[in-house]
Amino acid sequence: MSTLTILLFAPLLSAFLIFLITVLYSQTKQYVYTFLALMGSGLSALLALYVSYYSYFEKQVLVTHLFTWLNIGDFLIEVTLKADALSSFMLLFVAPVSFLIHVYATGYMNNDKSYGRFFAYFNLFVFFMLLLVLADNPIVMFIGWEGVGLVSYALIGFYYEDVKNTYAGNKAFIVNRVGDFGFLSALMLLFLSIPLGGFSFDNIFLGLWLIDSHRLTLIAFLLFVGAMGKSAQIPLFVWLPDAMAGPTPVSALIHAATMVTAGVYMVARFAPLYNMTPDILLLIAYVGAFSALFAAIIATRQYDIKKILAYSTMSQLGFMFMALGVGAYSTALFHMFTHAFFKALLFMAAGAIIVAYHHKQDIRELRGIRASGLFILMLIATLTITAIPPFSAFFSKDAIMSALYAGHIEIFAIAFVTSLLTAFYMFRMLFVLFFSKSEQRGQPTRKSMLYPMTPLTVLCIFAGLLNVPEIFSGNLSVSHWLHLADQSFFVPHTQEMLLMSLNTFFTLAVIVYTYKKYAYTDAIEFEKSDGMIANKFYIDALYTKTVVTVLEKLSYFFDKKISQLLIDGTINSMALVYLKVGNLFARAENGNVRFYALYMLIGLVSGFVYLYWSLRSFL
Amino acid sequence: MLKGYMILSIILFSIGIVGLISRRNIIVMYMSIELLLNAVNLSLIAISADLADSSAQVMSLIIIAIAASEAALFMSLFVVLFRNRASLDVNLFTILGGKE
Amino acid sequence: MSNEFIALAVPAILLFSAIFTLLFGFSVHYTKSRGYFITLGTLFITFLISANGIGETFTLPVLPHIFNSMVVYDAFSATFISLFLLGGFLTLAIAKSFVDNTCFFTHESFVLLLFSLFGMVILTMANELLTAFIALEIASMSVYILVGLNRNSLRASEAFFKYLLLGSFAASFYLLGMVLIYASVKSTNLAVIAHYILSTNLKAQLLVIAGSMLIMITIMFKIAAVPFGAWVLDVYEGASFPITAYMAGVFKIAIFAFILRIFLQNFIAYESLYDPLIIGGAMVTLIAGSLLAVTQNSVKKMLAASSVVHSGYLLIAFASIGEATYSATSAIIFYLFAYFLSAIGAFGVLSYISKGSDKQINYDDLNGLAKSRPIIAASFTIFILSLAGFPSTIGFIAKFYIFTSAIEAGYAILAFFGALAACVSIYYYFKVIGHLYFKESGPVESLSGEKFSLIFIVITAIVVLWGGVGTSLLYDLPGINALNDLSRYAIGSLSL
Amino acid sequence: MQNEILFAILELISIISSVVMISAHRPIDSALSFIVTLISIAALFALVNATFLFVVQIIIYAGAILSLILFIIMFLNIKDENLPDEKYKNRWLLGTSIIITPFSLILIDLILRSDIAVHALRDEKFGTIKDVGATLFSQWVLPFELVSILLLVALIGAVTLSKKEA
Amino acid sequence: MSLLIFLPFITAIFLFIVKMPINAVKSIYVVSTLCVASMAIYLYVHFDPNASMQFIENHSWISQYGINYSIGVDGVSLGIVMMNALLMPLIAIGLYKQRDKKGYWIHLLFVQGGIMGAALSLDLMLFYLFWEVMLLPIFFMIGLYGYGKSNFVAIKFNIYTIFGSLMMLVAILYLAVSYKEQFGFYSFALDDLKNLKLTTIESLLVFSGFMMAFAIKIPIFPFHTWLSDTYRSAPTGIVIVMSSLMAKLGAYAIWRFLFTLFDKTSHQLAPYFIGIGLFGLIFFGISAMNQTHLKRMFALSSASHLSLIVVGFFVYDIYGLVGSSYLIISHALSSAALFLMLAMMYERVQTYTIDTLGGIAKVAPVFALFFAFFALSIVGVPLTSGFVAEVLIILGAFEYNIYIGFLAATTVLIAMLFMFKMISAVLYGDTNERTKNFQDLRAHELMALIPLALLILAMGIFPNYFIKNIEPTAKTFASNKEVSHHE
Repeated sequence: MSTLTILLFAPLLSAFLIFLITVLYSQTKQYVYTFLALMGSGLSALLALYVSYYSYFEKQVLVTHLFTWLNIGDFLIEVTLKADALSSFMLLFVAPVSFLIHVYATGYMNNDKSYGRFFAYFNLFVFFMLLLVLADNPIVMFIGWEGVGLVSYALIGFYYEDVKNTYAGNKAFIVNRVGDFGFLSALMLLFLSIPLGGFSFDNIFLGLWLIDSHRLTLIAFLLFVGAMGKSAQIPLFVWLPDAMAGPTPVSALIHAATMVTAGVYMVARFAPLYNMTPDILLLIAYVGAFSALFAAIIATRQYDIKKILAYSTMSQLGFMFMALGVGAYSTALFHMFTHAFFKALLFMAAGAIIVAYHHKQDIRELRGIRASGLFILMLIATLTITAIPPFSAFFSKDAIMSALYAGHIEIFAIAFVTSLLTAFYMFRMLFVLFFSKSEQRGQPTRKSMLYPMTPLTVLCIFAGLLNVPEIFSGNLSVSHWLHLADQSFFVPHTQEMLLMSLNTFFTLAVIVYTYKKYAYTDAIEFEKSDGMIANKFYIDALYTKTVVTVLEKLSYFFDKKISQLLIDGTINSMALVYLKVGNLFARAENGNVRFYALYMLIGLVSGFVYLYWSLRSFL
Repeated sequence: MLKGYMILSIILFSIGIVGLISRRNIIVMYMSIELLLNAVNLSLIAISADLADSSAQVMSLIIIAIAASEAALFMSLFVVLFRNRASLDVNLFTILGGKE
Repeated sequence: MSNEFIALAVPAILLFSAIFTLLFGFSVHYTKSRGYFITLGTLFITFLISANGIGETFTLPVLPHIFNSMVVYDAFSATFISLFLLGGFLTLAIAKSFVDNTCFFTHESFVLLLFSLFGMVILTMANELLTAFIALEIASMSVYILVGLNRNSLRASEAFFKYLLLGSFAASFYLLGMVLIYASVKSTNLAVIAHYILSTNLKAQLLVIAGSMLIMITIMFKIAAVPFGAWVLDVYEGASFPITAYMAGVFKIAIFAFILRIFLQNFIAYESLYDPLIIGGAMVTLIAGSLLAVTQNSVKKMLAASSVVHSGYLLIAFASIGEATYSATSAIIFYLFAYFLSAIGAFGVLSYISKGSDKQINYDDLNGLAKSRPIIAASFTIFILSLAGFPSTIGFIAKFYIFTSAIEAGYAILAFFGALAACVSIYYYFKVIGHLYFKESGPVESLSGEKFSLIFIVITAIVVLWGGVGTSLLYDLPGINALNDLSRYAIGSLSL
Repeated sequence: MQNEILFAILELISIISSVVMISAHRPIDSALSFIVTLISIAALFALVNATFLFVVQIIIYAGAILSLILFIIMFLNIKDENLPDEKYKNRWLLGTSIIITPFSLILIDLILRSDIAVHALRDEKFGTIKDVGATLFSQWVLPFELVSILLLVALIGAVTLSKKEA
Repeated sequence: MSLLIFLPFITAIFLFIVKMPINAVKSIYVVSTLCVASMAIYLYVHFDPNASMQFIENHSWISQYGINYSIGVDGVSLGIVMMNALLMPLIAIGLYKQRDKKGYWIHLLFVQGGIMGAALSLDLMLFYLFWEVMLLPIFFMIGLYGYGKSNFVAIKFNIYTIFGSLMMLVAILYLAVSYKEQFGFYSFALDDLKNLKLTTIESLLVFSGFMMAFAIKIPIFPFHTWLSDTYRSAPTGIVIVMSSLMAKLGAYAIWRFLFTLFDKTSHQLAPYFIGIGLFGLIFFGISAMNQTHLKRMFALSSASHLSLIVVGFFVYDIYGLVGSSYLIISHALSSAALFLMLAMMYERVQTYTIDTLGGIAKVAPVFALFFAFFALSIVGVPLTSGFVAEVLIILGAFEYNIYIGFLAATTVLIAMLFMFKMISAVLYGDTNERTKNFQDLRAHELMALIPLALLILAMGIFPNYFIKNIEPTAKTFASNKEVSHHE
């Protein structure tokens, strides 16, 4: 049993045990589940820290070969776990954040009647996420990739008594699968294009240069389609806001910290490939930019606390893709790293608010809540997301900004606007919630929910130190550790400084403006809730119109018109015609013996005529 | 001569067939059948004469006997039918056949 | 033990038994069951005697000096005689309950049955046109009368009338054909005719061709090929069940025995001339039979119409005789065997259900039979499946041979056509099964169980199954192979 | 020559009378004209010296069978109103004649084309009862015997069918 | 190995003759099918992946026509045999409390024997025999134990399929006769017939004769209209047989007969069949979307997957072939389980209509879990066997042609269109009058479902273990392709 094996299978085992107990004995006490759930995720969190440590300091790559999954022809898929720098980096935040959210969830889900089921899914999710991260070939990665989607589906529809929730889950899974369609197609093409045997990442990258560039572009694009689906980028983002139907810990874990970032991870994983397809990189950057902007715009008109956060997630993911698009892979990853913390924290705080205030989620109804602890947490997280120095996201976002500045100024412009918008909508939410004339009191927040927030808060503040740029005499240790095929770009220090200050200045200005507008005012009440922005630019409606309705019409047409009317109708009418002819023919059989004799005569005569005709040559 | 006989035989045969099919009276139909047999006999006798061999005459004799046996059956048929139906119209004997 | 004695024994015993029964019928000691068993016994004995002769190839002119070579006893006739004697035996055996329940089945019926079999025996052995004709007339006339036996029934008398009238009409074609042939050949002996055909040019054979055509038409009438078989529905409907079975199964065998002999020995030279006609006839027969069968409401008429379809299948094989003589002929023999077993079984079941009444059995009369009489229903199903040519029954093997011979002869299109007809036949046959099993019955009538008939129905059913899967793995029992061998010997004995 | 003229006359008589037979409305008329046909056919037999058959034809056909038919017609006491009302009789006759014409023509054509006549010389014995009898019992024993069975069958049938109900 | 075929027959006949209480019938059924299953497992264990045809038995049957009783198994038929052997006892275990009619079980035994025979036959006539014979019990079961207009449906189904079979019969006979013309004697053995030389037209016609039978049985696109009605009317046992075994047998037969006999023609026609298959894949999937009757929906879903199987076969490379074979097995397991569960559901709520269901997950979580699992395994989520199969087929399709590949890959989307909606509507939501007393799975039902679930998982997680038995056979076929391409 290697470390990686335990790391991977501990959550699976606990999921399995929890599941078994749920099925076999429904009266089980809650603490049994709690124990099992925390054991699973805790163990893998610990081991993940160990592995990252090992990787960071020892520069070693842990590899565990489990078994051969498939070996047909040249298609050799080994299930091998591999913790290289990139994987270890992912592990570093995925497993611990998962653990923290687990702890949080024990509080959040307290006394829920499906407590066991929840943690079974949760641990299963962790398993798939770890599999995704640790996979050393794309097929196994794809299994984890689909697996997280699947569990996400189950968790979104966790409160299945309300069918709408399950529809949200369906939507999430279906949209994700559209992405997976691209991902899978890309993998197949990739495999077929690579002449070498084996299909591990290393082999793929070795064989890349042999691939025809058009083909490579196609592959890169399709891979990115997969990433779009998972990371909720335009146009496959529609599922993410709806996915907030799940319990808040789910949103925190899956739709903020881990799963949605898988797309970023995947693109980073395929960095060598993308470096060979600059067109697609540019596309990624643009898609990221527009997604970010788009989400930020929508978020300014959202009232559901979780939806605001969802759009902000999408927006942040857009930032990451922008970074990826300009080839700043480790920067993107680093932003993902910090994002995991602050977004998890935001969601946890939001969840705490929701629990405390009777499951209300609309910020207009939640105005004026009084909870100082939560406020502080929320404030720190919000400051982080708006990239106010010295919070961690400042470092990560700034790196992105400067990379963009160096590469594509127009994208930089978009990013800049977006980051201002981010400040606007985040603080809008904060001010509406906490700065209001009215006053609400909720139940106190449970300890088990508060405690896990503490380390996250700390990380929010200090995680940036891990990758301090040179400008602050840092050494970019994470980037060095990751050792990705980053494209190098250069921004003079002065310009970079200028950018930072500009950024910070404008952000602060926006915050002030927001404060003016929303704090202790009723501005939120006067916002139009039916405009283009509030309706998410009618994208959902558009999809319904074009895809869903068309499919339903098509389904009706295929089944009723083609199958039943055309084909079956033809067959039935053939039978009917046959019967009709039979009846007609039966008339000839009229019982009159003279007619029978006449038929005989006709047969006789025609026989003789034929005979005469065929004998004509002899006559 | 032989050919003449045979042609006559064919003509009579055809007339017999026409009578059988065209008439609704069952007795006439029967007589048409007898005409068919007679037509055949005519040919046989002609062949016999042509060959100067009496085999064909024997055959003809046998055919007459067969005709006689058919006659017996037809007679009883008339009786049965007339007893049951009081008619000799062929068109009326259609309870079989057709669709019920 | 195939000597002249055996050759004469079979017809002689039949004749003797017929006359004995006729006379015995007037005696006070006569009871119906005695008459029945005398007849049955006669059939059984004659079957055993003739079955002795099958399985080897031989040819034996019977008393050539006295009979002037007009009859010949060979493996061919022995095979066919055994076949239809067995058929007659089974028909009669299954009809026991029918015989017991009806009053018109008097001793004359047994006599006529025996006479008709006698006629068939002679027909099969006949080597001369006029003899064959007389034998055919003996057989047909007996059957005409058997059809009309129930003289109080309007249906029966009408069927008798139609059959008699059309039969006589058709017979006259035979005579005309015979005369035309005689006019050319100056003889009616088949061997002489064959020699004539081989030794002269076509110009001298014009009348022979026309004559053979006329003879063929009579035969087509007898086997109910469209358009000469319009009578078959009415007559089958009017006749009582055992007689219908007898006509459909047994009589057809005798007819085919003759047609095969005459075609194989004499007219095979005209095969290329005839083939289009026969193919056309086969197609028309298949189409018309299928069309008729689907529209019938009465099971009996459906079976009658389907017997037209079966004639169509036989014609397919018949058309193939020229190109694939051996396989087509043995296909015909096998098919006849298969068809007579299935048809006798099916009609037998119907007669068993009808309990001797004149009632027409409609589809609805079969409802729920599977519940009240599962064994009868199962046997009936087997017969129906065999008629439909479903695998694992003898009917399938028969169709298999037919199609194979057709393809071998190069008429794949005919096989295709036959397959289509078989597909249609699934509809009307499975409708029967559907009614047997899927429909609830009304008030269940208790059927008075006549064990004797039942046993034979079941035995026939088992034979039908065995004929479909029977293998030579079990060496003691003759399987499909054995029947094939039989037909090979039979054909071998014809001087081809 | 004389024979040819006789043949032509008899031919005409037989054809005309048979046409009358099939077209007469009342069966009794048909029967009577059928007798004419039969007698003319008998005369045609005689024309080729088939004396025995001439006699048989007269006795059995014209005498026995036709008498039987007449007897039946009278026995059944068929009145005119019992006769089928054959409205379309002539159409049928015409139609069937047209249909059958090809058949007849083809056969006649074939007969004319084929070379069947032998023109063997007839000796005096030809057609006499002795000659026919000798042939019958030397060569045609079997059919002869079979015919007896056929007659027996017909007899049984006739008796069985026309029997009154027991 | 003949015992595999004939034990069911013998048991069926025994049950038919001997009168006994219904429970004894069921027990004997279970014992008999378990015997078959254990024999099949024995076969599997002793199967040598690298040998081609094995466990061959050969006896003369109709010697004049060279028809032999000749059976054997290779990597392709092994899957069908195993499925047939494994599913049959599970049907009985799962439905133990239902179906108190003796005939039901007898007919199922006949079906088992028939399918087994057809899967093992190496002689075309023998194959045809079994192929047809299994129709009969199906016909009876639909008529006797079916729902709705079962009588009509049974006859329609029968005519439909027999039409195909008869076309095949003519084709088979044509082959045999051609063989006789070329080699001087009749033979129906597959091994002999593949040496035939046919003209292009001939092989095209004969090929279509065969294909007609298979296409109807599978069914592929225009021949599918019997499908939904039949599935709807048929009793569960038969639906399972049809979707899991019979249809698969049709697909299997494509490989076994068409590819063996008409190597070249198959290749020439492959694009068309791939086209039809892809069209069917999408067509059926989309058709299924609006279905409200669960059985109809799954019928169309099966058809969709079967079309994919056809695509996999006709792309004719090792991935496609293996993938399709694997999908045959995998889909057999999933659909069998689903239909079993539908029967269990019907027993409880007396309905198949989606609209009348809902909230089952609330009252019967275990049921819901299994149901969802099997539904997802049909969709082909990772870790289930369907995923492996679909990946391979898609891979094969991509290798054939990139556009074909994309279309084949839509399979990951198609099944979801209806499956998730269905799951939501059936399992989730709140309970209603019908479903509020929905009883969770009973022990015997679990006993039937757990093996299926485990097998699906095992095949999804460790596919290599299972595929190694198929691969060598597929390899020989795929290498044949190379040869014939070079010709």
